[in-house]
Parts: sequence; structure tokens; C-alpha cells
Amino acid sequence: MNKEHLLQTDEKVTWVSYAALLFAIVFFSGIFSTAKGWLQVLDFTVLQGSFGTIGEGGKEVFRGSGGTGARDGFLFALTLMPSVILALGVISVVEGLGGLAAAQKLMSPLLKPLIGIPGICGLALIASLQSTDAGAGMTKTLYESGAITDDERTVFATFQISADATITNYFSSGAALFAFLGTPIIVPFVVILVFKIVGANLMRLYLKKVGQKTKNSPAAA
Amino acid sequence: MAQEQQPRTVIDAFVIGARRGLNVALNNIAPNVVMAFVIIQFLQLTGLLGLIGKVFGPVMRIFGLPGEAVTVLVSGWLSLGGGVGAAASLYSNGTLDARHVTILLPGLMLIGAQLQYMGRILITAGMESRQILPTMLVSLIVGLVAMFLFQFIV
Amino acid sequence: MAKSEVAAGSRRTLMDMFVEGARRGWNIATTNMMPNVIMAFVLIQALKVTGLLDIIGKVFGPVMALWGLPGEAAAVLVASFMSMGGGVGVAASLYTAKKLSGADITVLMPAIFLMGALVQYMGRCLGTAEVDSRYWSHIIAICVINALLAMWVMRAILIFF
Amino acid sequence: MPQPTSQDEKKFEIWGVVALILGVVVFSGLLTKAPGFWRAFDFTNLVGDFGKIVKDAAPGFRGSGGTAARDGFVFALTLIPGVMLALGLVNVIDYLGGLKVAEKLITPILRPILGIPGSAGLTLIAALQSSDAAAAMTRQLRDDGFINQKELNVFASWQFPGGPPISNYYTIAVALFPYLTVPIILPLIVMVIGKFAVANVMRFAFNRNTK
Repeated sequence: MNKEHLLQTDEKVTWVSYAALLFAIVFFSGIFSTAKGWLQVLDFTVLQGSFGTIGEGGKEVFRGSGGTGARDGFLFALTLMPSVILALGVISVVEGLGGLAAAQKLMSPLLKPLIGIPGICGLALIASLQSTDAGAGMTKTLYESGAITDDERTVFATFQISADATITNYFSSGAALFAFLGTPIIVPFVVILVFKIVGANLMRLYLKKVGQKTKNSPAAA
Repeated sequence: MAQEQQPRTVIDAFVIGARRGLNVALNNIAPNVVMAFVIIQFLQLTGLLGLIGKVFGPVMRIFGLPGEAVTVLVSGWLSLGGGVGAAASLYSNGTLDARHVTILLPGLMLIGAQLQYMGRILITAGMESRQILPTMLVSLIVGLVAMFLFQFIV
Repeated sequence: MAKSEVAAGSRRTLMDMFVEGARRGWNIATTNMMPNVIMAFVLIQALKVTGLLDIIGKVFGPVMALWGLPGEAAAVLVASFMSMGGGVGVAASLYTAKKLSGADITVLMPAIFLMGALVQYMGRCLGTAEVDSRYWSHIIAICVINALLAMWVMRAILIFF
Repeated sequence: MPQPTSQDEKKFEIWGVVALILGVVVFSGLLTKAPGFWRAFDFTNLVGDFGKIVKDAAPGFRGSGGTAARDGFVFALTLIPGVMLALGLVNVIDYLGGLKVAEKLITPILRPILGIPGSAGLTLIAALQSSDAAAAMTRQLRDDGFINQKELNVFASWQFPGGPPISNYYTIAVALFPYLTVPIILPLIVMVIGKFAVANVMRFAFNRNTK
């Protein structure tokens, strides 16, 4: 990750990117899951489809019911694979069309008020939503290049580590529970993002408080 | 997700092991088993299986096994997965019963994949070349003797 | 890895992008999600057979009741702390065993990720970014607080669904 | 593994002993039918079984009457959970130091039972799990002078029949476990005895003239 790459995105963000971002939000939100007609195609659970049933009474495709241990776990994991493959396939398309770059462009100005870190961290933040290592690596380079202070790095890391690689994890491991959720799948995802921000701000307050303490009693160890 | 090899916690240790298990199961067991099932189907369709049964009947009876069991040992000699696949296939079409499979198992494991392991173990380890053939023969005999004795325990 | 820059030369068609993501999905599903889920199912099988699961249910019953969850939900949070796939697997197997309902799963969902895999990510996130180690314990604590608060929020949201 | 200090080593060893004992119990199949609590420490019970798709059908998705490549493939799929659990558990035992303890136990008795020095203990433990690793280590032992050619011949003839017993048995033979009429450990014991038989025949009958 060379430094220039971090400090500004080389991709120009066009209306296609914003359209892709909007599509991703709609696609995963489940708004159109019960829509009639062609609008349904814009929905994850609709495109995910359903497995066939074996025998008239059979409900759960090849997993059946009453399974236990590693064997049942294996079949359960198998039933998740199509959703994971579809989800990460769609995310890759959205990313390819610049959807995430659009998200980063929208978000950079908000970073200062929301989390107290400079807009420059937008790209690293988006990277951390997809891969723990990419986000952490870029954060290290941001600090070394002087773009953020040590305290800002701590706050940014607190944002990252809570539910790290959010998109990748949520749509791979999380897929296991989509079928049981009582709300559209986007709702828990949004709650996660909100609390990532809350967590970052808790650390921000803590650092400010610790900062005062050392300021008015510098002799303290 | 980065592919980390050094486990940091017990959970990592299990996940890395399970991941290796998935690769082993997909990459070398599945192909062997499918091959074995195809060989058995080929022998069955051509009627050769029945012929083998008759020809090797008396020999295999010494081990308390039907003649067809020899196909398990032959395909096992080529590859362990093949031997196990053949046994499972013959079991599911009724040629072998549970007791037969149990008798076959130790023999299969001892004479299994001799060609493959001759290269991977004997030559790699550096055994003197004139010892290799005797080792293979002795392993074969010990495998058959083990199977012979095992029939009385089962 | 984040592949934000589009390969300059080849014009990657939509199909290429989808297939690439799908392939990544398959790799993540088989090498990461599946082993974790299997471990979780084996864990729950062991807990069920030994009867420990019921004990966990009783012991953590009062604590988890704060969020309107049965005691067994504690097993989900503990498993999540070690690995997200594990937490999700435990939740799924408890659902199959009828110990957790759909609503319970929904309440737990954000928490599983907010305090997920902290054991693993401490090294990969805080370590790699060289965050000041004095604050590591505070950061972990904040993650757990995030998770606990998120459960109350989800419980509230569920009223509307 | 992190380099343990002496105090850690004591703790590491205790965990190793526990892991080794538990490992042997789990893989032995002796507790498959044990009462309640103890049934959890058994490989077959932890593997569990597949669900029933139709009420009275046999569990699992393989059905019956399948043939050739298709049936073989589905049959191979049914093996995967067992193999994943087996190698997962072996790795945990290794991580907790169980294999180190096994090495310490086996080293003193190597001379009598195989005629090779105790220094080959680690290699023998490795040979339980991976034939490639063990073969390479065996050659290294000779090159470093720990064992001579005669001892190498015997040791290699122990490793040869059936390759690595533990990994082969629990990843390949696992397919036949459901059909076994004896505890799953028994065929494995016969296999290991067979290996020692081959090695000792080679040791006395064929190794006279190698220096």
C-alpha cells in the first residue's frame, strides 16, 4: 500500500458508482422482498431462491431434520453456501462499479464530526469494512505518514475492531442466521454500524478525559 | 481472510485442522472413492465381478470372505480410498455384509497404496533399494495374516 | 483484500466481477465459515450430551433475562468472542435445538459481530495498526459494551416488526 | 508454539497429558455407548448423524440404490464432516502438546520394540500423522548420524505398511466405521501391530549384513 494510494482515491466517482451504492443498499435491505412483479428482482432473499424438497413430506432440502453434531453442521454449512456466494458476488460487482468509492466520497466529510478522525481515513475505513488486515495495514501507514495522530489512530482502531470486516463477515458467517431473522437483514447491519460509531466515540471521550488528567497533573506517571 | 497457519488459540487449532480435513476429503479421498465406485460398476455391468467371485471364491473363503472381496484388496492395493470405496460399494449392493467389511479393514489398511507409499516413504526415507521389494512382500503377507486372524476375533 | 482500483488494462465485465466475488465467497464459505460452524455444532452436541447446556441455561438465566434472552444465549456470546463463525454456528444449532427463537437470534445478531472474534482481531487489527497497547483492554471492553447495548436496541426495534 | 519457559513447560506438559488421554479416549470409540455424560467424549457421537429428509427414510442425503460415479461422489461427501472433525481434533491435541507427551512416552521403548534409538521418537509420532514429514525426518536422522542405515531400513519398514495409521484411519477408514461390528479402535490396533510385525521381520530376517 504505497502512501499516495491512501491519501486520495485514483478512481473518479461517476453517477454509476452512486447508482451501484444505491442498488446495494436496496438489494440487501429486503424492501422489495414482498414486492409484486419485476421489482422483486432487486432483492437478495428473492434472488437467493429456495432449495427443492425431496419426497412430499420432506421440508429441509438435503439436511432433513433431527441431525446432530459435525454431520448436521456440515450440511447446514452447505445450505449457506449459495447465499454467501451470491452476496459476495453482488458486493464484488458493486465494488467494481465504484459503489464503495461513492460511499467513501459521501462519508469522508462526515468522519470528522461523527468519529473525530480526518476524511482522509475514508478509504481505510471502507477497506476495514471488507478486510481486517487491509484496514489495519492502511491505518498504520496513515499514522506513519502523519495523516492522523496517535489518539486518532486509537479511536479509528476502536471503530474498526468492533465487528471488523463487517461486510465480508456479515454476509458470510451472518448468512447462517438470515433465515431466522425477525427483521430485514439490513436492520442488524445498520445497528452494527451505529454501534461501531458509538464505540469509537466512547474511546474518544475516554482519551479526552485521560488527556485532561495528564494535562492538569503532568507529574502523574 | 488471511490464511494463518500458526494457531493462536485452541479455536484456531481446530479450524486449521478442519480446513485441512476438508482439503484432504475433497482433493484425495473423493476422487479415489469415485474411481472405486466406477470400477465396481464396470465389473458389475461386464459380469466380471461374478466371475471374480467364483474364481477367488475358494481363496477368499480362507479369510471367511466371498470371492468378490478380492476386488476390495486389489483396488486397495492401488489406493486406500479406492479400497474403502470398493468395500462401501459392495456393501451397499449386498455383496459384502458388515462382518466381511470388518474383517477386510485391517488387511486393507496394511496392504493399502503400496506403490504410492513405496515412493513416498521407502525411497524418500532412503531405504536401501534391495530391501524395498522384500519390505513390500512382507507387508503383503503380514496384511493377509492379520486379516486371517481377525476373522476369529470379529 | 480491498480491490478498489479497477485493473487499468482489461475492461472487467460485470460477469467477471460477479464470478470473482462468487469465487471469493466460496473460498470464505469453505475455508472459514464451514469449519467454524462445524466446530460450533460439535460443541453444542457435546454440551447437550453432557447436560451442561441446561446448566448454562439455569446459571445464566437471570443475567440474560435482562435482554429477554434464555440462559443458553450466553453460549452464543462466549463463542462469538472466540470466532464469529463459532458464534453464528452456536446460535444456529441452538435454534435447531429449539433453545433460541427467531426473535432471540435477531436480538443476538449485532452482538455476535460487535464483540466477534476479538481474540483473533486483537492481533490482526490492533497489533497490525500498532495501537498503543495501554488502551487494548479498554478497546475490548468497549466492544463488549457495544454488543450489550446493541442487544437492547434490537429488542426495542423488534417491537415494530 | 511459543517457546515455553520451565514454569510454562510444567503447565504445558499437564495440558499435553490431558489432551493425549482425552484424544486416545475420543478416538478409541470405547465410550460410544457409555452412559450420559461420558458419551460426549467419543468420535462417533461428536460426528453425530445426518437429518432425515423424509420421515421414515434412512438418515442422510445419499438415499439408496445409487451407483457408480454419482453414488460414489455423494458417498464421498458424507465422509467430509468426519474427516474435518478428525483432523480438527488431532490439531487441537497437537496444539495442547499431546503429541510431545506421546513422544516422551514412546522414546524409551523404541530400542526394544524396533531396535532404533530413542532419538527417533519424534519422527515416529510424526509418522502417525504424515508419511511425507516422517520420511523426510527419517532421512535427516540418518544424515545427522542419529541412526545408521540398518536402523533406517527397519524404521522405514515400520512406516511403510498402510502409511500414517492415525490420519489414514480417521480420514479414509472412517467411511467404513458405520459398518464395523467391533469398536473402531480394534482394526487400528491390528494395523499398528501389523506394522511392528513387518518391522521386526525386516529387522531380524533381512537386515543381517547391513552394517
